[in-house]
Amino acid sequence: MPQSEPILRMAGISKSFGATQALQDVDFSCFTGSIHAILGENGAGKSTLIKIMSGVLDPTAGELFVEGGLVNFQSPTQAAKDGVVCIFQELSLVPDLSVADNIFLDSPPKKWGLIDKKTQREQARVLLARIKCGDIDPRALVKDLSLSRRQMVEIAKALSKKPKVLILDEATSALSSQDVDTIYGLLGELKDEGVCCLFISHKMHEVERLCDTLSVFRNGKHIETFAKGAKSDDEIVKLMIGRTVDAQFPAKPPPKDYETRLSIRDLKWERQLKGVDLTLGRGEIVGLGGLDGQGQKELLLALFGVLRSVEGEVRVDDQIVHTGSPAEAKASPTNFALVPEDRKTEGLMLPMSIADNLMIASLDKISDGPVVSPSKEKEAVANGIKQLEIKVGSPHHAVSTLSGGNQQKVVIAKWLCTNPDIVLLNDPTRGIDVGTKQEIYKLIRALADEGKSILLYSTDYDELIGCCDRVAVMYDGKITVELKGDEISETSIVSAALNIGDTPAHQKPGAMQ
Amino acid sequence: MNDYKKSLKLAIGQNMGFTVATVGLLLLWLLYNILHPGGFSSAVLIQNTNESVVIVFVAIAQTFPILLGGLDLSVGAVMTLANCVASALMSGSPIQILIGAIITLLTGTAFGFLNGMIVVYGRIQPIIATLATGSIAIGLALFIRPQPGGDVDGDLGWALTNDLYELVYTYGWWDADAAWFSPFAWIPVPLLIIIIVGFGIWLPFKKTVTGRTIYAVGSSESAAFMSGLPIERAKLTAFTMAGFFAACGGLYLAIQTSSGNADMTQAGSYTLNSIAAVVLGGTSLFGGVGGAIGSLVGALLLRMLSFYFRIMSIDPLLQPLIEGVVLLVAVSLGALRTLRTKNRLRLFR
Amino acid sequence: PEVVSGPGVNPACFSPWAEDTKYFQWEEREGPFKIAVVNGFVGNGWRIQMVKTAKAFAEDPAIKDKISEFKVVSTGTDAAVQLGAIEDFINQGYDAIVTIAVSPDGFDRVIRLADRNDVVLVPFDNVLDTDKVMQVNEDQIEMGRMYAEHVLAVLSSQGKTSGKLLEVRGLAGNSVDRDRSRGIHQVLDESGGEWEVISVVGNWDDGTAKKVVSDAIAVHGEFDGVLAQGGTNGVVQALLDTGHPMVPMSGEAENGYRKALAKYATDGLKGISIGQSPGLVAISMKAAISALEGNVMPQLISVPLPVATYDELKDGTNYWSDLPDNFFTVNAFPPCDVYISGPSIMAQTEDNS
Amino acid sequence: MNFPTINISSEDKPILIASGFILVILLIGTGYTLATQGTMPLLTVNYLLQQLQSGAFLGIAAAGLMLVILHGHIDLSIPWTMTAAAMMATTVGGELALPTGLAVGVCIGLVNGIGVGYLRVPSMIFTLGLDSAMRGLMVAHTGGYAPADTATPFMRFLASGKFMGVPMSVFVWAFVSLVIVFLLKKTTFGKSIYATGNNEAAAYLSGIKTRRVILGAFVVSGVCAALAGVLLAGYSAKAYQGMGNAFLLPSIAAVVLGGTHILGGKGKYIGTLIGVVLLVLLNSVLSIMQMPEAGRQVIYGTVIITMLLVYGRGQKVTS
Ligand SMILES: Nc1ncnc2c1ncn2[C@@H]1O[C@H](COP(=O)(O)OP(=O)(O)OP(=O)(O)O)[C@@H](O)[C@H]1O
Ligand SMILES: Nc1ncnc2c1ncn2[C@@H]1O[C@H](COP(=O)(O)OP(=O)(O)OP(=O)(O)O)[C@@H](O)[C@H]1O
Ligand SMILES: [Mg+2]
Ligand SMILES: [Mg+2]
Repeated sequence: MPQSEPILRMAGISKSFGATQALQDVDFSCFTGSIHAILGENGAGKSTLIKIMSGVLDPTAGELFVEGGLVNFQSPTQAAKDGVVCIFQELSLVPDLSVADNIFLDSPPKKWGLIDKKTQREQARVLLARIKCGDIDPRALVKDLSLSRRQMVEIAKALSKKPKVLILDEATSALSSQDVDTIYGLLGELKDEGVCCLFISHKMHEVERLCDTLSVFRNGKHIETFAKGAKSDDEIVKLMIGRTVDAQFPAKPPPKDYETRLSIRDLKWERQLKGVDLTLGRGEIVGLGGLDGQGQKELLLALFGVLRSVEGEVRVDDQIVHTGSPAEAKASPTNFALVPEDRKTEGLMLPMSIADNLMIASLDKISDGPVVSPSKEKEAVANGIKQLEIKVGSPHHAVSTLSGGNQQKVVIAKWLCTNPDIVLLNDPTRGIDVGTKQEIYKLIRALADEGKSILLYSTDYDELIGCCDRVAVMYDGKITVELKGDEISETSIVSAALNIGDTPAHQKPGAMQ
Repeated sequence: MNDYKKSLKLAIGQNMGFTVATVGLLLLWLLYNILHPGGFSSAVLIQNTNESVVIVFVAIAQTFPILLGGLDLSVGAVMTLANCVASALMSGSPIQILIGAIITLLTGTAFGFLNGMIVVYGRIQPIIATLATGSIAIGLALFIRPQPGGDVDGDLGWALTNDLYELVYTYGWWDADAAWFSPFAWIPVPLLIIIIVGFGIWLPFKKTVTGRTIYAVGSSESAAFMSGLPIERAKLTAFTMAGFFAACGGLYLAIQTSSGNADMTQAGSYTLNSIAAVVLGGTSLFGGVGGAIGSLVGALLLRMLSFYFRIMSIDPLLQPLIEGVVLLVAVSLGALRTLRTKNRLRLFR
Repeated sequence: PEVVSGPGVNPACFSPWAEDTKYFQWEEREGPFKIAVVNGFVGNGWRIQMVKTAKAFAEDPAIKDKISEFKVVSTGTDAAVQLGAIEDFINQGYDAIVTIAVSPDGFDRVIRLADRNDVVLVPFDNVLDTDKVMQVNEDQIEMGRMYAEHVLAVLSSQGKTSGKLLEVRGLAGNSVDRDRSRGIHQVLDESGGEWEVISVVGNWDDGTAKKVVSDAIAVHGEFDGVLAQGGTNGVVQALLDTGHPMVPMSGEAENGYRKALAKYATDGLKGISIGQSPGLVAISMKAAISALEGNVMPQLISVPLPVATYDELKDGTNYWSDLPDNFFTVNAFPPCDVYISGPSIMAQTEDNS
Repeated sequence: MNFPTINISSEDKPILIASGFILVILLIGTGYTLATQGTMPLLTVNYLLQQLQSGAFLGIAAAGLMLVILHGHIDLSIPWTMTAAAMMATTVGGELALPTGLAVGVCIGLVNGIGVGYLRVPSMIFTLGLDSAMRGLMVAHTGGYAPADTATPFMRFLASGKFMGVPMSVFVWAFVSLVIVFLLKKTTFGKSIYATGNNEAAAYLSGIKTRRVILGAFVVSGVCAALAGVLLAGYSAKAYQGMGNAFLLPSIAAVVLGGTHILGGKGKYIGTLIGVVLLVLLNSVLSIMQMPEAGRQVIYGTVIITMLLVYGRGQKVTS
């Protein structure tokens, strides 16, 4: 480790939200020309830490030094002036403004005191080209971009501020692997230029590939900082969650032939689905892989009745079904459940109580006719909380008071209350810590063992490899390759995702023209 | 060239509501002039613009809070308050009149600023805060003008509500019959006022960071905050601007009618019409999308409707019904897009 | 128009407001004429009846031949729109425009325009504070005076020369409300009696009037008389429902109020009914045509107040016990040859449109 | 009535403060009458019952509106829903009067619900359009058919009659209140309303038929407004154009003063109830004090702002 003056130093920083102590007496330093990972469970205080660094939050106590000087940031803009720039976990892009507007949102190039749109556009083009996103039109509206493109814009926006300390808070969670590679390259360049990158991620392999220094946080405390390679993965995980995790993934049953429950034939929708064929067996876990935006999400939404004018045939238990809405999809005969992509906007009613959120999909099960039965409700809520071991003070607290991982558990539990047959999971472990992830994997396997069928979309290869009985890889709105048993490996998934022809697996006929 | 075309296509695609409204307005206006016995004349244009100035200003005023994702239910009342203030002050020497006009505009602006303060520092939802302050504005207007009246300088009223010829002629700035002047002499003064005040302030304003922040806040307040934008300043400015433009409307109404009238129903209908105009002009009630020029078009569209009752023979007792149904249909046209949305999740915002 | 000296044509119908009322004369021109009625707000019964009266009168054989085009528009409460509509009709070459102004002020521009284009502009009902146009109205101050005179007369016949009166006012800020109230208070002041007057605002609206009158009774106890200028059905209902004794009162000319007067007069509801007539529009149209024909016209035309007291009511003549409450009874003006009675306009069955 | 026991949470704060304010208004009014007449009529049962009676119309309209506001929507068609229901009720007359009025409410609610829920036109603008369309329809109706406008005896009984000394309209209001409380607290419809109001996308993805829930809320609002209109006609003994105009802004204000969040998702019915009582008393006391319209408007606005400021300012957006 370079032992010069740290570019950024925190001394005795504490932060509390009401009763919650998010950070407690944290000392932390980072140095120029380094990529520094910050690790920790959900709710460990990572985001809070960097919000304080970047002027979003005021610390309750403690001091912050940048390049040796004491600073007191009142806003992200001030922090950016001193070279501390953050890419936040929740995107900070304005959907209705153009890409160029967003990149230069708070400090646009000006002419005669007014924003100079033309210069702004050209500068945006240059920046986008630098991160190999020349295909993004600076005039396009951000809301018209896919999530991964938006994250790239977010990165361009950060770069436009010429950062000395660049903070990425799970900024790669939604990126496609191609873009991730670009970012890795970029971070390498920045490191060589002497920029300090702080990198928060729950994906261990990213951390391993990129970072040179690691800091672990737990329960709002800074536990330890060490150089890469100084500790084994198991040791790191132990530091993070305070206990050892034996096997991350539950054991898979041996490959076998499953009785088909769901079969999809030639499913088409707009330009995103171009004829998907897929089957799903009783008790089977099928993974959906591929680069981001190849139609995986649309496939799940189409099955769940969210998309309109879907063509093709969907059979459940050999019966042709048509789901016109989630209400129909969750009812028999389909009995679908969908854990959506974004729990905050699509999964939860944040200000409402945990109990209400748990019950909202299964109101018919706790009511007599239109009238809710309080006793049934109480029982069902208790069951749901117990089944997923959700850590709640009281089921009547607002769900927004829970940590991210527990919120995600509420979303899953909500659907388990409906007793579904087919569970559609859209990246259920995004932004979730190792410990919780492990619980969710166990749960998924347990559900499969109960005879439920599971379709799991994930951006994490490890997850597909570790969890699934079969992996279907999508490319350009079609399933191009299906991998089974031992065929499921990182190389096979990646090459299938990139649609490189030399996969050993079952090439679907007609998949490549 | 190709890039220019692409830009245009993008701009149209990104402003569909505005484009449709503008094309619709142009068609309706052409047809109106064809049907009108005195169509395509300066007199008709003067009449059309005169009738529209106030609602245009009030609609522009309403645009700012709506872009912010809020709503200002006090614009009509502030317009009325300004109207009453102007009716009390706008007479005497030119200097006195000028000072009167400035005080009028300041009153509205200050009231808008007050709205902004309540919204920003009181953290009360704009819709309900302005519902209450609207009441206060009407109360103050009634204090100033318990009965309609006042005498605003008549020459001023005449000069500003006619074409340039009359303006120049009334004040004798130069020879109104001069040959060089005749190509411009027909231009209605109210049209110029709308263009100069409306566009002159709006277009530059949109290009300031504060202006852009208003859009950003309407689109995603948390993103705006995270990006370090001056949110509070933007909110204060938006409501202050609303007050200012509402006052412009009130001032013009005072000039146009040479009087002030603290009419509560009229204030209410201006407020509601302003919202309708903003929406017709392609601005989203959720904020972040649209603009004052759209509101101008929307306000003109709204007025256009009543123009037609005067050139066509329609049973007078059916006119209100037709007016209501046309408004209903017009706002439901946006639903066509909804029905074409293939991903239902996109419907929720 | 030219200002000329009187007397004007047909003074029985177009009677000048006062002795010093000016007279106007327009150049005579060939008929038939294009006439427009520019109404303001339309969402109340009176306005609807007015619009129907205008339509019916335009079809009246007496003037039908004199009208080549006739249009009625309602502009809502927005002054700018009403001014715009008038200006539009001027631009369209109409000969005369009859209007109910939404505000007593602010018509300077259209008056100038009308003069330039030789268009006859006739405001009525809500008249303008100007003497530059020919206008038609009933005398609102006089109406207020008669309200109060009647109530005081009944009270004094009962031996009361002082006491507690309830005044139910109309829409705040409206000149009609102001004038009627002024008339009422003039008389009360002149009477020399000790009158304690409680004023409540009923907005000329039955529901509001009933509520505020009930409140006033609950708070102030009994009144000796009620001086209402609208919403009179609500006032009567309030008296009935609170068990307040029937006292002399004043009010408008809706059929419902006259029915109540006829029914409860013996219980003490010795009321007077004077109304602003929707038929004013007919007289205004007639005046406009007369002016266009080159006749000398008074600047301000006073239409006689259609008074009926409780003892003058006759079923089928000046009220109709079997017809709805909301229409306005008084509409016939014999000196003007205008005979459009309330029932014939408002109680017609749907076929003579 | 089975209202929940009050334990002080952020949701209950507005309710307590508003209740306190009601006392203040009564005290001020009593102070005034004591000073001017030496009596205290405001504290008599008679006066208070009378306020409840005339408050019932506002109360019923506000009760329905609350369901719409819980969705973050608004119903601006209340004035002409009231008027149209009342006018149609008296036109039809007889035993069918009340059902006709309510049917008008259902129809208007359905149209609003389809426009807002299914076509997804912003409620602010759709209900405004329907309001003017209804006004137009009533103008055409009056102009074309000269409808009967006298309230039927049953309407009059419901609005002005008394049972055991208590005005019937108070019972009607209480009944409506019970129904609304039941709907909100005990039924799946109620839970769906809060869920949809908080996050429609999440509710939709949870299999709730959010469009129908929205439709339902608008229908309830329409029916409540219609009932209020029919009662108001019974109270004034007749139906007339524009009779609902005075009810729109107060009903919005009452709902919000009662602590319901204007953006939806949060609020208790009892708050609305108290909000209505507050506004009715405020109006009555101002009227008793013969406050001129100008002062009345200023006081009205100031009271709303002050109370909302006292309720505690909303959350600042930080993330
Ligand atoms: N605005 C807030 N109000 C109240 N509590 C908060 C707030 N923000 C964070 N917290 C709490 O502070 C703690 C730390 O949260 P933080 O967001 O820093 O966790 P994190 O390490 O970033 O977790 P994750 O990996 O899920 O992003 C958590 O218990 C969280 O619930
Ligand atoms: N959640 C929604 N929000 C808005 N519009 C929708 C929604 N779902 C469907 N629609 C639209 O409503 C129309 C009817 O769609 P669809 O056939 O899916 O519903 P439905 O089955 O008739 O409704 P329901 O299930 O409520 O009876 C379609 O035009 C569709 O675009
Ligand atoms: Mg975090
Ligand atoms: Mg269906």
